[in-house]
Amino acid sequence: MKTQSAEKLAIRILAFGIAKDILEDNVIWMEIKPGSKVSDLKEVLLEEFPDFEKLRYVRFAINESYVDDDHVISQDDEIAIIPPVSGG
Amino acid sequence: MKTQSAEKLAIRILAFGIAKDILEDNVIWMEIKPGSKVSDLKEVLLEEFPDFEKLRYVRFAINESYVDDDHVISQDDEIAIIPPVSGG
Amino acid sequence: MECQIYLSEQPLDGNEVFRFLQTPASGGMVVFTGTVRDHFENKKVIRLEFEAYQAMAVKEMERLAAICAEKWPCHRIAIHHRTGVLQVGEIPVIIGVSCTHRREAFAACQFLIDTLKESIPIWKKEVFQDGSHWVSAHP
Amino acid sequence: MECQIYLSEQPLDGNEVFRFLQTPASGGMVVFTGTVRDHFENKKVIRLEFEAYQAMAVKEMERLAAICAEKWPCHRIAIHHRTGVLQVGEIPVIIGVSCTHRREAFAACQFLIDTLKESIPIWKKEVFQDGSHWVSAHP
Repeated sequence: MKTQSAEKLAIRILAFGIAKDILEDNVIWMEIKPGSKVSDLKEVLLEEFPDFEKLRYVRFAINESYVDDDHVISQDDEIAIIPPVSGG
Repeated sequence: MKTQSAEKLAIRILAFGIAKDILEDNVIWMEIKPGSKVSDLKEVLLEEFPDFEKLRYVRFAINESYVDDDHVISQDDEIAIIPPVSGG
Repeated sequence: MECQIYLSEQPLDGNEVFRFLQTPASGGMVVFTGTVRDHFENKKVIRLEFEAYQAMAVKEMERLAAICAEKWPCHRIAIHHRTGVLQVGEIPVIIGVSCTHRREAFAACQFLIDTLKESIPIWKKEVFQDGSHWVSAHP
Repeated sequence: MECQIYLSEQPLDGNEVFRFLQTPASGGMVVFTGTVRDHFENKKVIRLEFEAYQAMAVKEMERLAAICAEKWPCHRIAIHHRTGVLQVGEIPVIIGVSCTHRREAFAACQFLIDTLKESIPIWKKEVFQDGSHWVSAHP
């Protein structure tokens, strides 16, 4: 019999700008259920780190491209939290 | 008894661009009646050099500023014909 | 359309942008240069710190140039952005476009800088005498 | 507002415009550069000849800069224009504006070049292989 945790994916999330300040690190590890969408990840993140609620928006990038909420996350994806950008 | 010509002002007119080509010189002299306006000068010029009719417009400058048709010309004015400009 | 994308800690070179943009067919070139201002809402700015998601930012800048070239007939597009610590008067960004006609070049250049500020994963922290903040992070 | 007006047969220097425009308060600088194109309505251009009513053109450029600074809060305005014979690829005009914000700088720069082309007493003759014409003279 498999344990609950064995069914989870360990994913690595990059953080930049104010997201790095909120997470107090430029990379964090999280466990998600296989088949989880970006929207699921966002929900968990907002729950654990309510400071994200204060931002203008929180977007996600997977493999260096913006993704929508319904994108399904894979183990090997490079996932990044994109807080409001301010280049230029 | 004064002659008609003694009552006239001899004025010097600068020409640039296509106006220079039409007049075949970069400066011409004309005689105008005292009290003549820019509109009077324009009329005489168009009569003598009908090629000016073909231009998009003909403006005049006096003492290095654009003037309207009702501007009265003085003997000492620096008068210039300004054909359609095309700087830049 | 050819494009030149730079994202690095090295100082930007307006001359290089200019030389890159010139083609014999290009009647109009428009170059926007951003500089670090000495104040923000009446507060004195000490310095700016730029951070980028390097690989994604470069990809997004290339994508932005391609979108721009679909909207306007651009001959060349340069997008140069700097990262790291910048002092007042230094140049974080130079964007240049060359087109046959000037109107297209103005429109394209303005589109590039407006969209860059909305979509490229680069973040800027303004440092004041009494603190700092990530620009535009909050509503 | 400070302005820098040049009208001469000497080649124009984009670097000088750029250096002039920079102030610590100016977050945005927009520079328009015109170049002599190699074609006009499918005809090959050999060279351009620019003629100016020198004294009046300088006066009008100064007036134009003043009008622009009334419309937008400009820190610096540069209007550099060349006269004489120019080959393809050479630069007849550079116009630059620095402002606190980029939107104003774009609008002001576009106004300056648009109005310069309508009102400054400078004339350009395009020389083709089989003739020449004064640009925009006829309807």
